[in-house]
Amino acid sequence: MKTKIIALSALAALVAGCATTPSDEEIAARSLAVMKAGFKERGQAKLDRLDQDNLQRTCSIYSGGNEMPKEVAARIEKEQLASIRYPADGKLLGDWKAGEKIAQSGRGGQYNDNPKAPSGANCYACHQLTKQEVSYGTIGPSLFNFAKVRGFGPDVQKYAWNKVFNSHAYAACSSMPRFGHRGILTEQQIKDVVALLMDPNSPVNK
Amino acid sequence: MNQTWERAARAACAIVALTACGASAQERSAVEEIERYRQALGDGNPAELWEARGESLWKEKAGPKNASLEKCDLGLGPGVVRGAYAQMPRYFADSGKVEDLESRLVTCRSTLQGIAPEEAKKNPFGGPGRKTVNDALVAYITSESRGIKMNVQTSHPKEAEAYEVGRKIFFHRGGPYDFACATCHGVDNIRIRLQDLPNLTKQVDAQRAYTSWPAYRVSQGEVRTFQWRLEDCFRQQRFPHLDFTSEASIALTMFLAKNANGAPFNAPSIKR
Amino acid sequence: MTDPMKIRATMSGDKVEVKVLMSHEMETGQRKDSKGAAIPAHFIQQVTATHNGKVVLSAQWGPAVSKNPFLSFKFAGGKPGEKVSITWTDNKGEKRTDEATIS
Amino acid sequence: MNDDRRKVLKGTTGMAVMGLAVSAGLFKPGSAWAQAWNKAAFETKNVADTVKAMGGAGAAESKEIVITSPDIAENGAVVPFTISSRLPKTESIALLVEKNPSALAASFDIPAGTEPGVTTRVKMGQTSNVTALVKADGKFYYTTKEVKVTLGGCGG
Repeated sequence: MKTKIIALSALAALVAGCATTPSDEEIAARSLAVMKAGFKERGQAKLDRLDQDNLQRTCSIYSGGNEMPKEVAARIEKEQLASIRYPADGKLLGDWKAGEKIAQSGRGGQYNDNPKAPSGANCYACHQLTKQEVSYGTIGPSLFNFAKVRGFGPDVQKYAWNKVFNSHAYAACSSMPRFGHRGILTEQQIKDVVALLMDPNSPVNK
Repeated sequence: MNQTWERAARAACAIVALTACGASAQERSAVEEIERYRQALGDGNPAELWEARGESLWKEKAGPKNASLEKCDLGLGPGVVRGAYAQMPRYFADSGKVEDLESRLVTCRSTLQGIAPEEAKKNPFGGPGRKTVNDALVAYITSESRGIKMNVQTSHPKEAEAYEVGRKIFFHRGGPYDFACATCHGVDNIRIRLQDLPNLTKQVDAQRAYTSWPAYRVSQGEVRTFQWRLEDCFRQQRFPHLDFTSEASIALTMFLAKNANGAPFNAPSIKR
Repeated sequence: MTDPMKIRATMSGDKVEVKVLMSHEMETGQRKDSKGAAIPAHFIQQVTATHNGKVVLSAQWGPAVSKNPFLSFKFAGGKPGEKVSITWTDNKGEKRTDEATIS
Repeated sequence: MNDDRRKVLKGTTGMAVMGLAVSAGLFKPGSAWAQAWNKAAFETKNVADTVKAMGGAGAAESKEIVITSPDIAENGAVVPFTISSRLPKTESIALLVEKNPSALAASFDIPAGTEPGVTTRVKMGQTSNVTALVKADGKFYYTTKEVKVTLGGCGG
């Protein structure tokens, strides 16, 4: 309600073309209104996807050259770390072969995707993982030899799990989706992806 | 010419064969080969077929008013096509709105030809066996700005507002994957799979990217317009469906187009 | 209704370089539409290029030629101002001829 | 690899087949322009069969044929090729993609006075060997290279 009033007053000010430039908050409110009017629901993608949670809002503010204060980053990382859940059976590793398939698939979440089909993690879009796949992106770091470099022990397993579940726990406003926190991948799928990173027989560690 | 090709081919083969060799060498050769692929397609762009059809559609009488679009004002006066796209989006006093090329064409088809705006907006993008007026007109009009420097202004308050709103939309993280446009297009020198991602907040990248749309997409066999580019980006961003010629799409276009100012426009191009 | 070809014929040394773009779906017959029904094959099968009534290139194509086909070749004996004519025929019997002046 | 191919190509003689093709009017010897679309050739699944369907009796590898194309195609829907032949009396040039549903993609008859080189673009369903087949002075020759097809993009 409040947002609406600000948006309208900002609009009025802009239309009048008066000398005072609109504040950042006014522009933000106006932008959200413009977005809400400019997108239409389709398939599984409803309009509420334009609404931001705290993390999304904070990360949007501290972008485009607006540096994030250290204490904000620390707070985000603490909050996001606290959101991580672990499997009831305590096992973090699944089948790396299934993990490789998940890493290759970019399906899921788009309005033209079947919401009933499992989502992929599309790891290769951003990361190098194996020598076999030459079509990989560089948005994230190379994960080739992930466990060979860091070790195969339980601490690294947990780190890998946490990263896939909610990467913001270690890097506030990371570009990586929160695969566990947002329910993009199932628990079993995360286990499989973690196995791809951690299993000594996985091509990642060859 | 042939020698260069053969040498490069030999080098690439050797590298691909030696899977044990360093990742950077392998990756470079793949990227180089893709560059060669793109160059080979540069000569003979099927977008020319759209440009020719668009020119005919611009001059043909159509619609309930049986009129051509030759009196359409794209910002440089009625009927002036040459260079018009390099200054769009812009504010139009007759509609009282900031319009990009595609929304302006809806306005002109409605006012000059008498086609209802809803009708003019329907199915704007072509598909297998379906050719659209929008794709063809856009190919023609943009081709008439080839070689002309981008010069988008924000002197009118509504233009300035559109730019700022577009900027906000660009950095707006949302949806189940937390993506913003900036997630992929706000960082230098990154790629998704093998596709280079321009940093659209940086002038040189924004110039190179913006001035290369519209493009003939070989994967689809269609000319894709800038409205299409934005719509499909948001799909992959896991956002809802961006409405054709919505104010949001025009504001974002304003932000991206102005960031490309100073560079010669060079499209329709050809892309994978 | 078929769309015109884009034909460019330019002197390149003592030869004429011909570049042609054709507007055609080049449907393979192997694809399915969104409802799962097979899309029937529809592709250019024959292309003939003539100059002064003489065939300077003839081609037979299968459905593997890319959509909106591109073709380029060179022939001797042409002069600026003369015409090059191209004809294509597809598997549905549709036919189209366009010509360009050598420059 | 090339040795095997050669055996395959040379191992089958197709004089009888050639006779059939000629009598069926598919290819008219001596005529620059074959009147009918060579349906049989466009249904073949490999190079050896294509040669037969075109009336040849095997083909020999030749360094006088040059395939110019990228080694990696960013998209298989459009893969650009230039094929040129330095063989004397080149009569025709054909392009074959081994792993496509039908191997033969396109065939060009080269009349006297036309340069024995063509540029065109074809679809490739997957990474495959590509063969340029040239008929020169009545005999068939070929050369082969591999072209990789990659997939890219965000939505997978």
